Amino acid sequence: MGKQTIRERIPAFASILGLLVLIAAYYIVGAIRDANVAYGLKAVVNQSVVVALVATGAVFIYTLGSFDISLGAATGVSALLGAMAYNATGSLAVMFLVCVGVAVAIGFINSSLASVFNLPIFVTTVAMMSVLSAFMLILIGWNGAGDTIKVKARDVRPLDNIPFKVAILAAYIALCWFVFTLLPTGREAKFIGGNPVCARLSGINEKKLAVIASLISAVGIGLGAFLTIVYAPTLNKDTASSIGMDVIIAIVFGGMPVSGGPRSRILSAVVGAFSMGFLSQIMSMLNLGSGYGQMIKAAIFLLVVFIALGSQRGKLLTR
Amino acid sequence: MKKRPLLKKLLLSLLIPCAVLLVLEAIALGKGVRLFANADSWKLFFRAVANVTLTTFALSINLDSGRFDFSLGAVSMLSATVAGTLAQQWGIGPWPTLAIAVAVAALLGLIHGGVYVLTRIPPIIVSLGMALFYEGCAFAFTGGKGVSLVTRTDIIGFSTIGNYILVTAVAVALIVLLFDFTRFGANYRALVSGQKIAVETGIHEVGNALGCYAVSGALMGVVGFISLANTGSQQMALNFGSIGIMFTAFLPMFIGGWIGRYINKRVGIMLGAVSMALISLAFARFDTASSVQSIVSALLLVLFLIYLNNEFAILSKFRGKKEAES
Amino acid sequence: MKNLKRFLSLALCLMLALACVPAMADGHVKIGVLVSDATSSEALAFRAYYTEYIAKAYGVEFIYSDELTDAAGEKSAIDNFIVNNCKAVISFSSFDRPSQIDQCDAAGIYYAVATGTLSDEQYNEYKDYETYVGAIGPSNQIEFQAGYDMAAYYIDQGMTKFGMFGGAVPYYNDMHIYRAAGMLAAMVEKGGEGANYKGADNAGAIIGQIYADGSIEPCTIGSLELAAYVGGYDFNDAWFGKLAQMVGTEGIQAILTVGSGVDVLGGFISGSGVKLATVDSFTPAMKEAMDNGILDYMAGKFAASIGPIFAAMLNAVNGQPIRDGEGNALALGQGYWVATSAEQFAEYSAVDSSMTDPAYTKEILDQYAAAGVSYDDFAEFVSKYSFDEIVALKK
Amino acid sequence: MRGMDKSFGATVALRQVDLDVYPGEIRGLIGENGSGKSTLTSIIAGIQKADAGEIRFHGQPWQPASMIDALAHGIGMIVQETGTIPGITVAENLFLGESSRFRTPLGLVSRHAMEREARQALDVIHADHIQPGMPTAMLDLQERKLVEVAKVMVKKPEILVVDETTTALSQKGRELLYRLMNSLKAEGKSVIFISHDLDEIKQVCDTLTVLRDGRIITHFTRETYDDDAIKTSMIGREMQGDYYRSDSEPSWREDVLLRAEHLTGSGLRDISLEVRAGEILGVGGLSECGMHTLGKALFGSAQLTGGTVETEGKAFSDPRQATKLGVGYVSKERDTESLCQQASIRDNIAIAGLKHIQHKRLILKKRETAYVQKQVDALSIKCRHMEQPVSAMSGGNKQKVVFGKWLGAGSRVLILDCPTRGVDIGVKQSMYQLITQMKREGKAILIISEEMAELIGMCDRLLVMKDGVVQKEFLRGQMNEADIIRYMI
Repeated sequence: MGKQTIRERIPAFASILGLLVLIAAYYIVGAIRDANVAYGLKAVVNQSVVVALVATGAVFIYTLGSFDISLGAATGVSALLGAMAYNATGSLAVMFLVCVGVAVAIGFINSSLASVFNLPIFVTTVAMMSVLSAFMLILIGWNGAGDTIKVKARDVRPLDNIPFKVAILAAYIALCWFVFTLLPTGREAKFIGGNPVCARLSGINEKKLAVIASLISAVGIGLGAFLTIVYAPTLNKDTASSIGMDVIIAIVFGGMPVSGGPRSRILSAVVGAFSMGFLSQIMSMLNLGSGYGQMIKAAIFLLVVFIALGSQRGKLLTR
Repeated sequence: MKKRPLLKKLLLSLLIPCAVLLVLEAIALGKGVRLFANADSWKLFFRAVANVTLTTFALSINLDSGRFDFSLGAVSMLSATVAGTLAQQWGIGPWPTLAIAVAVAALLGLIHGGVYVLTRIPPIIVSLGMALFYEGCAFAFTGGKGVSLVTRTDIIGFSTIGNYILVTAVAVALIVLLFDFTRFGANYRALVSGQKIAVETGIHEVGNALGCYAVSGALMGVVGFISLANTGSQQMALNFGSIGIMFTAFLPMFIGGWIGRYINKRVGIMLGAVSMALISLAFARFDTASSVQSIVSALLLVLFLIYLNNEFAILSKFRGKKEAES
Repeated sequence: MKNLKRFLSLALCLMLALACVPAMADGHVKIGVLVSDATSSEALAFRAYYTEYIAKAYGVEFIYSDELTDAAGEKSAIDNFIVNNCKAVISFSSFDRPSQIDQCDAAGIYYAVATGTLSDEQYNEYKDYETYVGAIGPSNQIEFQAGYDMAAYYIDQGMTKFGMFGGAVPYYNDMHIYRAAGMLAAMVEKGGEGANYKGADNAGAIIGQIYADGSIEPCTIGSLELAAYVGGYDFNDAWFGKLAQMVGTEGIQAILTVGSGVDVLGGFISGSGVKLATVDSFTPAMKEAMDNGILDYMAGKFAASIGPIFAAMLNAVNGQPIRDGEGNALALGQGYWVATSAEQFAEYSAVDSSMTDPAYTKEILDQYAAAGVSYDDFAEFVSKYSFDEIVALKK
Repeated sequence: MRGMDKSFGATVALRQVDLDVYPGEIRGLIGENGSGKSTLTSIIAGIQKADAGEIRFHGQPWQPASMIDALAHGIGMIVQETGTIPGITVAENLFLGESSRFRTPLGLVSRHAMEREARQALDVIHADHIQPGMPTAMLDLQERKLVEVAKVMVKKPEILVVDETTTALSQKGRELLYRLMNSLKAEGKSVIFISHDLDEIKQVCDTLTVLRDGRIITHFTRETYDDDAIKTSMIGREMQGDYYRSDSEPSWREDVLLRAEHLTGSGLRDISLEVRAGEILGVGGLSECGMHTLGKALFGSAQLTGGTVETEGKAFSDPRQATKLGVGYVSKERDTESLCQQASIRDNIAIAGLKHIQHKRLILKKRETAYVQKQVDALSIKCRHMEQPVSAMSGGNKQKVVFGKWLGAGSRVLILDCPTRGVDIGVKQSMYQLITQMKREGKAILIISEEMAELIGMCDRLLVMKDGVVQKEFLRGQMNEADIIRYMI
């Protein structure tokens, strides 16, 4: 039996090549604009790590062929409750546990609602997003300290360093990679994403996987929430609100099909998150106006996706 | 589909809006508030009907074909921005401005469709890119200032109950005609449920998809104009700030799908929108806080979906009980 | 190898795009600007003053952040400024000011607050930081006063029935809460014997009550009546409906707004005869609204009001910081221009919108962006912010 | 038709094909899967375009832009897969892509006129019971096929192409189609008929063309029909060994591996059955008799209102438990229900056997490769490597992958719904051998099939179903086609 040819393997690396091109562009723009590129690398890590965490977990959900748009709001609620827990107890460990625990609880509600009542996950998460966003405002009201919930910056500063964040990210990716590659879960998830009917007729328990996927992704959300507090300990109603969309973009940027299935990869999320980090650094160095900046960002996004998805032009339009 | 008598079909289709009305009136009675207190209430109601109906059409046209569209809000914003700016510069009245908004929005839809057709990137991703792009365009077009027409009484004067009814009626009529009684519509419906077969038979899918994006865009142009004429201003949004409008269309879309079993689906969507408009009116009349609004809307969406996805089980339980009793 | 070709073409595209980037490595000063609002007319007027007047006049480059929504965004934006080798950061964003100051201090770049002020506690902590230049702008007291003045203006005319738009009050925004509290305080004070808002009859209690509720409740305040209230920025049908309802409220005479009044209410006010008062800026759109009687009262920050903080920043960057006798950073207040007639508005906006001759020109600023300017000189300069004083200064 | 070439990427589907079809002829096309039959006919019918070569129709160059275009000019095709769209009405399907014909002066499409003409079209093929205004989704598969037939026939084509249509039709439907084909022939028109069923093709066609690997191998005329010669030319070598089972006596072991009692619901009415180790139980009937539902029900994946299924004394009610207990199910809808098309051979085979691959709960690539390789070798699945997506494989090879999935998982009970549907003769034979082999190993096998010969050739026992009820049980040796058909209809 033969091996895969290089040509057949290229799609798997397209997104990594995309990341490399962006890094190259980053250095070139940096040189032209006389920027502090070394500091910029740190900034990229700091800014991408939360999205990378949440997106890596979300890969499980996307692999199943479903879609979660409440990730940002879930991160926000977890972070707010984590911060309130810290303020009540003064313990970082409690804060960590509350962040992860709240995220897991939300994930559990999400997935069990969807699986007990056979709801389409996407629409469930749309509803969840509005509930969670509203809940964030209510929490801030309860907290009763103006428009923010604060943790003392100096209390979390010891954790606000790159090695710690990278270690958390690496550990979580390793966990996800382990589950995705070395346990049946990943295979089964990819199969469900590829053909749910066939998966069911092959004895795969879809509902169980939907719950597992939500829970694993919830751990990512919890870690993301924890690092959000560590990075910026003053939280408000919009904390982490952009993460929901960032995650979709990161996953697509990372070369994973949004429809999930067999071509799903854990590393897509990290590659995508860091690609976005570099892109936003480049955009900030170019110092274009908000409007033009966003137009160019959108164009580059579409271009990169176009390239990363390769030449799958069928006779039919993609759906 | 069992043949049901026309009357029964009609009653079933009106079931949801009437039930919503009854429940809300009951709550209103309890609170000592009248739902339709004055002209403003009616205006709010019909504006909401118009907005939600058109937005839901715009969403469902492409969603039924498996094409998710996050850019609806951005299209509405950008078209209203362009039309409003031109109205300001040229001093034209509401109807020409509406026409410009519709034309611009249709063009934006067409461009969106064109990018999708050319690149073959999955539609949901294209729509994300286009949403960002159009938000950026609107911002760059006005230098971020948005549009202010508050002094243009002629354009603000467009916001009347009569015009809302007119716009809704015309849009529903056109959409029903277009999708149920033309060649485009016949091809569209064929493509929705049998993409491969339809294409192999020789139906031009690319053209149809472009048409759908253009129509969907045009509808959002109307929505954009209605909101521009209502407040006299168009605010800018960046970083996906515009996508929220899409979420308002889900519940009416599902309700429309359910009612569509008994009458024309597109009329069903309008009745779904009527139900939503009643809820919006109630929120305004009861002075409901926005976080409560979000939670109530989300719960309604989830509850309706739970019913929809477990209808068989729920109904059979219900029937089983009945049979047991009798 | 189609994919590889495509990559090469992408790389090529990027290079071409980069070739279009003007090589701006001539060593000019770069200043980062943090903004949490990129679209309001006030924010745009400020931005135009910096990027179209100051940047050209002084040969500096302003790098604006995206529209920030949280403290994490502020931190990332400052990181980006550091990457860009900015010498200074001017902040219009207030999610977490202490952390902004700490971050800039750690990176050794100057930091100034352009709107609002630090709390006393915060000021005490940071006033002797070398990199902390200071804050110039309306303090919460000035915001409170702006609201108070607005309400008092109508009550003094004999009006009794009001509506109120609370903007970001439900999001616990300080600035809007203080303005709203000011309005209520004026009503309490002028509402006759025993007038109170939900039992609160002094500024502190009113502010506390709003923070506790996250909202404001329509009620009678002595002889006056707050007949309707709308808050938030929902932009949905129900919200627009509430706004329309408020304008349509029987017998309502004036609607007091903490901001964005014309944008959110203009369409409904048109032709209703209800007076509209707001806090905004001197833009053509507002002028038109004023000319057409839609807007009746406007308190506005003039675009060039952020000139002095730039001058102070420039001094710091040039190694001649303005400090008080104890070496403390600036903490100066600055209020609003209030226009209550179309003529007045025309006069203000003519000065304010000028990009060749703004309120604070380079000539004026140069007097204070120089070596040896004392804290007191500078404070006196900033305190003369009223329109007439500035016109006098220009002469 | 001269020098036709067509390739899809690296796969060459047609090489230098020359073919003549004469008026008044019913021409059979036969060949293994992937031999190029469907490609050839789809080019003729305008679904795709050839890379090279020329077609002449009545002496004129033939280059239809689409299926409608081809149909309008005299060549119509009834496709192998479902050719109707469920979401629109029968009338709309009949005039798919041509709604502009019914345009009123206002530019709108008149539904009334369309439905009137549809009625006439349906009458032509005597499909009186189908209403033009009905949503197509309400029709069963056979009725939908008839709608397709009507769609083509209403255009009075000069050449009718029938691509494996009969698999979806009952005997009655088939006869209707044969009648139409013969009447075309009588009018001096031509038919190109594709089928896997050698008996059918021999009965229907005047001449027979064999394709293999995209080439025309040979032609037969009615006089020279010879099963062995045709089969040999199709697979390119002599068939060796038996086609079906060689023994003619029923046999099984004592232990019952699958027992179903009183299955009711989804069209089944109180069905009980048992399958013993080493037994091949056949279930036959018309396509709508409920036997396909029965297959699903026995795997726990049908919505039932009553009844139980158990294997070796352990009851189960969903596919997950079934799989765990060693029951495997091969669906009739191979592409949509048995395989994940974009996934690789590796993934498709390994998915049901992950617990066998697990080593200390981990899935190690090496063990997985060995596991998959074993099945690939045992079933001689043709592929370049196991990372190949199954979507690019031929029907027979795909079916082998499905078999590999269940065999690898160690299933002791196999429910095979139409296991050789759309599979060519060469592979079919090896599958029959494989099934016989499994019988010998003591597995319990249930074959649901619409092919009578297959059932008679393979089964120890045969249940004939009609309207959701088992009508009659036959034992091996007592089965004959005429009797069976009597109970089916």
